[in-house]
Amino acid sequence: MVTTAVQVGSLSLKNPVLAASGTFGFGREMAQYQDLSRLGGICSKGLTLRPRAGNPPPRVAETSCGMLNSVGLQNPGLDVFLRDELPFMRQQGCAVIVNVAGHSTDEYCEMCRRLDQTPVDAIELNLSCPNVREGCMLIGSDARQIESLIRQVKQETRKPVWAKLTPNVTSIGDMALAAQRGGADAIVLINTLLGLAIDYRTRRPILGNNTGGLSGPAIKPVALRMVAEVSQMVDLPLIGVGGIMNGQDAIEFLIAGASAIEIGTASLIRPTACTDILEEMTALAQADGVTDLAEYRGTLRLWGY
Amino acid sequence: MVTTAVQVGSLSLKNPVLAASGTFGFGREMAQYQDLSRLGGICSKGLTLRPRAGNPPPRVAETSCGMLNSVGLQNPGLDVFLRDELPFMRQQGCAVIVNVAGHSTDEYCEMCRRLDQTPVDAIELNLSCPNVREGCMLIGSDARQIESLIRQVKQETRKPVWAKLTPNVTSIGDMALAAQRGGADAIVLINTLLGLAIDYRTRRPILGNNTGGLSGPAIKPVALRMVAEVSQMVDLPLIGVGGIMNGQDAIEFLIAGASAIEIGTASLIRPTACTDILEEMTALAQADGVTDLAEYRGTLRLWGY
Amino acid sequence: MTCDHPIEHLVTVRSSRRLNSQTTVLTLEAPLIAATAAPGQFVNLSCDHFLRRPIGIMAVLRHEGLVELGIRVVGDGTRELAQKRPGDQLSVLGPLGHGFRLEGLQRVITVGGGSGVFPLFFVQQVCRERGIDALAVCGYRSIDESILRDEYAGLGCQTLFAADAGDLDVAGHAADALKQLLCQLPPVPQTAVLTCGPRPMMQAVAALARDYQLPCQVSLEERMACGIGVCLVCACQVREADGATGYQRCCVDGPVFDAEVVVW
Amino acid sequence: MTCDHPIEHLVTVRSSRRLNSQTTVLTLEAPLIAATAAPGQFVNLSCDHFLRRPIGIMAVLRHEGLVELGIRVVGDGTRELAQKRPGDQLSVLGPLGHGFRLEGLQRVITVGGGSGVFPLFFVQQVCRERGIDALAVCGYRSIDESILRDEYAGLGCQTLFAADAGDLDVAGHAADALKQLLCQLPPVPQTAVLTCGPRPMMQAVAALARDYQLPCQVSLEERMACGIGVCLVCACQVREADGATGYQRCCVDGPVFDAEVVVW
Ligand SMILES: Cc1cc2nc3c(=O)[nH]c(=O)nc-3n(C[C@H](O)[C@H](O)[C@H](O)COP(=O)(O)OP(=O)(O)OC[C@H]3O[C@@H](n4cnc5c(N)ncnc54)[C@H](O)[C@@H]3O)c2cc1C
Ligand SMILES: Cc1cc2nc3c(=O)[nH]c(=O)nc-3n(C[C@H](O)[C@H](O)[C@H](O)COP(=O)(O)OP(=O)(O)OC[C@H]3O[C@@H](n4cnc5c(N)ncnc54)[C@H](O)[C@@H]3O)c2cc1C
Ligand SMILES: Cc1cc2nc3c(=O)[nH]c(=O)nc-3n(C[C@H](O)[C@H](O)[C@H](O)COP(=O)(O)O)c2cc1C
Ligand SMILES: Cc1cc2nc3c(=O)[nH]c(=O)nc-3n(C[C@H](O)[C@H](O)[C@H](O)COP(=O)(O)O)c2cc1C
Ligand code: FES
Ligand code: FES
Repeated sequence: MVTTAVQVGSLSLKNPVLAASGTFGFGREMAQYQDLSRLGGICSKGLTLRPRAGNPPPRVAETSCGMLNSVGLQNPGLDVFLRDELPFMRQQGCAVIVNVAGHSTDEYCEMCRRLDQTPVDAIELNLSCPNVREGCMLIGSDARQIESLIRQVKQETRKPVWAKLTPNVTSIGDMALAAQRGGADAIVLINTLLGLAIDYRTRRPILGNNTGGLSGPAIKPVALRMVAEVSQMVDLPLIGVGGIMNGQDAIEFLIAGASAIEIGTASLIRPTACTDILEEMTALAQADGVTDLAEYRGTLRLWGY
Repeated sequence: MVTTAVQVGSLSLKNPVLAASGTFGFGREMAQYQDLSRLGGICSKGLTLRPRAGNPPPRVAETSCGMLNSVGLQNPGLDVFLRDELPFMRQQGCAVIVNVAGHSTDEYCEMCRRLDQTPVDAIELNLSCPNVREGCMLIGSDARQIESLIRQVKQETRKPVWAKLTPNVTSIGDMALAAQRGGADAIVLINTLLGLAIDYRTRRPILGNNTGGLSGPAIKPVALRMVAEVSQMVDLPLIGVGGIMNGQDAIEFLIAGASAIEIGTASLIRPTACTDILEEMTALAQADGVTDLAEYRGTLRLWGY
Repeated sequence: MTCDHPIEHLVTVRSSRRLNSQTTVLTLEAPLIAATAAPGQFVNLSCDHFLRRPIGIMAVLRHEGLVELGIRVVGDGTRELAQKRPGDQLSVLGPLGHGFRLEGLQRVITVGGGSGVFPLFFVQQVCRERGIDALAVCGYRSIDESILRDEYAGLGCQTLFAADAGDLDVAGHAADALKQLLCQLPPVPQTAVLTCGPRPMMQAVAALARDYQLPCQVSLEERMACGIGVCLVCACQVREADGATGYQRCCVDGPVFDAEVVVW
Repeated sequence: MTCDHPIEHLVTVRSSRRLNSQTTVLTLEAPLIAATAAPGQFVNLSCDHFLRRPIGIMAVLRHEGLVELGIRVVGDGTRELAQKRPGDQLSVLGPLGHGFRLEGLQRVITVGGGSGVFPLFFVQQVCRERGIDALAVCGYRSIDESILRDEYAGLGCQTLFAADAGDLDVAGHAADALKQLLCQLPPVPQTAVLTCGPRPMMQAVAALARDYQLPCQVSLEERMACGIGVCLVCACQVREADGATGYQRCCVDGPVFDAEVVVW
């Protein structure tokens, strides 16, 4: 038997596998196909204070070993979420992480204040959505804004606050340090890379929003590098995301320094990806003689050091 | 018949297909397998003032739809290049672009001064190598340094100076604007994305240098986005690179705003990639009723504008 | 809530039948899908590319546990699928989506254009099983591009074939043929028009149905990823109850929508 | 200088022969490669993964235009290659690299470890063709993992099989067997030791050859991309003429190097 429980700061997870935001809805559809209580947790679709219609279609473009999406934070708004979705999520027997995005510091603060009163386990601040013009990625590309946003948000809630960072920056380490200074409880790496796909016949972008966020195995090397880089710079727990398709990928992120991992695009190709990957992780650990998944964390031995 | 000649600033190329730096050597090996006079030009392997041994092996890691390399600018140094390689390159009947990398502004300047006296067609400033500690990508991540470096280099040579930028930045547009202000004659987008691959059994990075540069189709959406983004911001000719594997990919870069394109990793999978891709481009143009490849340039029609 | 409802099926290709240079019917051994699929639903098929490919269900042979799919080659993914050979295996998600609503209908007119005739054939099959009177209109560019004509003719109901090129029953689009049909057709209560095909054709069909005060259901296409409602990439613009427009998911809220709510 | 020397070949698999659970010999129809390949050279094979896979040439049947490759499954790429069936096609670059130098040799001792016995078999084949006296040492973990024993035995020369497990001629590594052989072997001028296998084994073989003052050539392995010398990723550390160490390209400067220059 392999022990799977992990800690992300003060939050105990029964295992390190979380469903990433935006690729699992609010768990309702996925619950038809697998027992969600087997997961470590679910990150909700990104929420905004008010409902958002999202971007015009098409919203997806296939790329080599990946995809671009330009959903643009379509969501029913925080109120409807709290009323219609959270009770269901809460019943599934795994941790509930709420992914929030705001236009402004005020909006982030208001959402966190309201979430403080709810039975969610953690708040994942989306500082990284490449598909909306305002807030989000702009804030997430500026160390000072990251620090100040998190500091203010932390005044509003005692829930663990996770900062989900964008890879579209010159120095991910600087952003992570800023999040640490601001008081984040964990850092989630990475959101999507900003990309473009063109229909060469029509000479139009394939996506209705022109650009979109690149996800899937194509970005795994970038994500893994950022996790390893940040793990050498900050003392916070890290959550690794980006192109994880199987148990081996997931373990690589633990080795690079992640305490937990999130599965995004893989769930779109295979609805049971999260539970499958957890099984693969424990099988690999067993074959490796590793009795506790947490043992992998941060065991990467760099060359020449 | 499709007209293939293009202009990159003052430089006339017989067609828009260039061999990218680092994946074509100095053309010697490739000349065995194809007629290099069919190419628009060849970018030399990245050169430094003095010979460089490069990084310890392994220097390559396969990734999903791409690869990481950590060659680290192994090269014989400028002198040996000028003596042993340039004459051969010059004889091939296509443009010769010399890719140069320096530790410091002084080194870049000295190399450009010396190249000014040689029959090379253009100098490609490598401001973007992720595999060496000093200079290069550090300079290329800072708009002020880019501007000042190019301004100084331009004092040393009348050759066209191309700035090859790194994608590992928050705003590629700002870097391109800096290059324009400095006086660059063209902008080359993009070099590799910094990434990491881990051998999950040994818990070691696969690359001897730990991290490496991600290239290949995995990065095409990022490269295409950067070309389109920069083409809206600067007036300089752009050269598109990143994941081009076939004629359709190449034409997408022209549509996004590139005047010419470079083929990198594709040449490693298929030695004749450059000439094959040129043929595919003209065949597609013919099927499209396009009589001049230059007609594609910058014809991307964004949505909602 | 925590049932293990199997959604992913590893299925074997039973046979492959080429209809013309662009179209192939694949028969899959997929008993669970055959047992539960409803007309208008689709499956999401694995191929060598990163994303799955959504393909409507053309027919099921419930007793044999077989599912038929009509595939029109438009790019690399469909080319690869059309080249599958007996014995090949592929991963299939399905049945997916919200199909045509046949409950309470006494008569159905299916109006298909191009590869839209595939999923509507399944409607015809089910109408026969349920004793619903069904007529069919099929439109093509030309007789050369026409598909499933024998199959539709074999249904034994009134069937009109239209071709833009003028080389079939009616010269013109499927909507032109529908108009001709509606002119001569005695009205029957609880008649509905169900349509699938190119968007402009469906829009014309919906307008015509409206003129004749017939309810109309349309099957929309949108680029998809998951096919199961979790990623929100397959947004279709619809008019909500309150008159405002919003996005619904083509994959689970559709692909079949009431023509009335579609924002064309 | 602008010849169109064909380097990429689309070849068909003629046959596939499984040697044991981990090893397969693939026979490819590749007349141009068969015609020109020299022992120690390799080919770079396409597979479903992004990069090609370098595999040494095990033998050629020049008249039939066939090339044999011995493949040991260590990961996904070699697994896929080992599963190729007759009629399958693959893209092959080759013949590549700088093989063993046999010119002027009167006697050759090949020392192979594990899958290193594959490319050395080609050396034996060519020695026979050229009338060079050749002996062979093959080392394995155990008799179960041993490969090509019949083929080597069939060469008709003195052949020693070693196994760590002690269940073959000599108990121990290939280097132990080589030592035994060298002890009893009357010296012949122009004798060379050619070795291929795990690095520590080759290092031991090279040390032994040095002790016996025999020139030694070793075949190195390094991760590769192009295989043709343009990308510099396959760096091997060697001692240059001036005594300094530097990198050479495994793919074109090697894979065979004089043991003397190798920095172990
Ligand atoms: C609900 C539904 C039912 C469908 N039923 C059928 C059917 O029965 N028979 C049939 O031949 N085709 C059907 N299609 C269309 C079919 O999905 C596309 O033709 C196919 O995805 C194209 O893939 P490709 O790789 O050949 O083309 P490419 O253009 O290379 O595909 C690139 C990407 O765009 C997507 N894409 C391209 N065209 C479409 C499209 N029209 N709709 C959705 N995604 C698209 C692909 O899935 C892929 O992700 C249906 C589509 C939907 C949404
Ligand atoms: C010149 C040369 C000759 C070779 N000859 C043979 C032979 O005759 N028979 C044989 O079975 N094997 C041979 N090999 C080793 C063979 O290339 C590797 O076993 C194979 O590339 C592994 O691929 P994989 O996908 O199965 O493994 P993975 O580990 O999944 O491969 C991942 C990546 O690492 C590379 N890689 C992994 N191991 C090696 C290795 N040992 N050498 C080089 N690259 C590696 C792969 O090519 C790929 O790029 C040779 C290697 C070289 C360099
Ligand atoms: C369709 C889609 C929607 C997404 N929506 C969100 C979101 O609402 N909030 C967020 O923080 N990340 C969102 N993401 C990013 C993912 O959570 C994840 O960070 C990213 O896709 C990289 O991981 P992956 O390669 O495993 O998908 C979305 C990704 C996809 C593909
Ligand atoms: C093995 C290798 C070596 C490279 N060496 C250089 C170099 O010396 N100088 C440089 O500017 N770019 C170098 N590059 C980057 C390429 O020129 C190109 O910008 C990048 O690989 C993206 O294009 P691609 O996806 O077509 O390969 C190298 C790339 C590879 C794969
Ligand atoms: S395709 Fe994912 S929600 Fe419809
Ligand atoms: S593999 Fe490219 S130089 Fe050797």
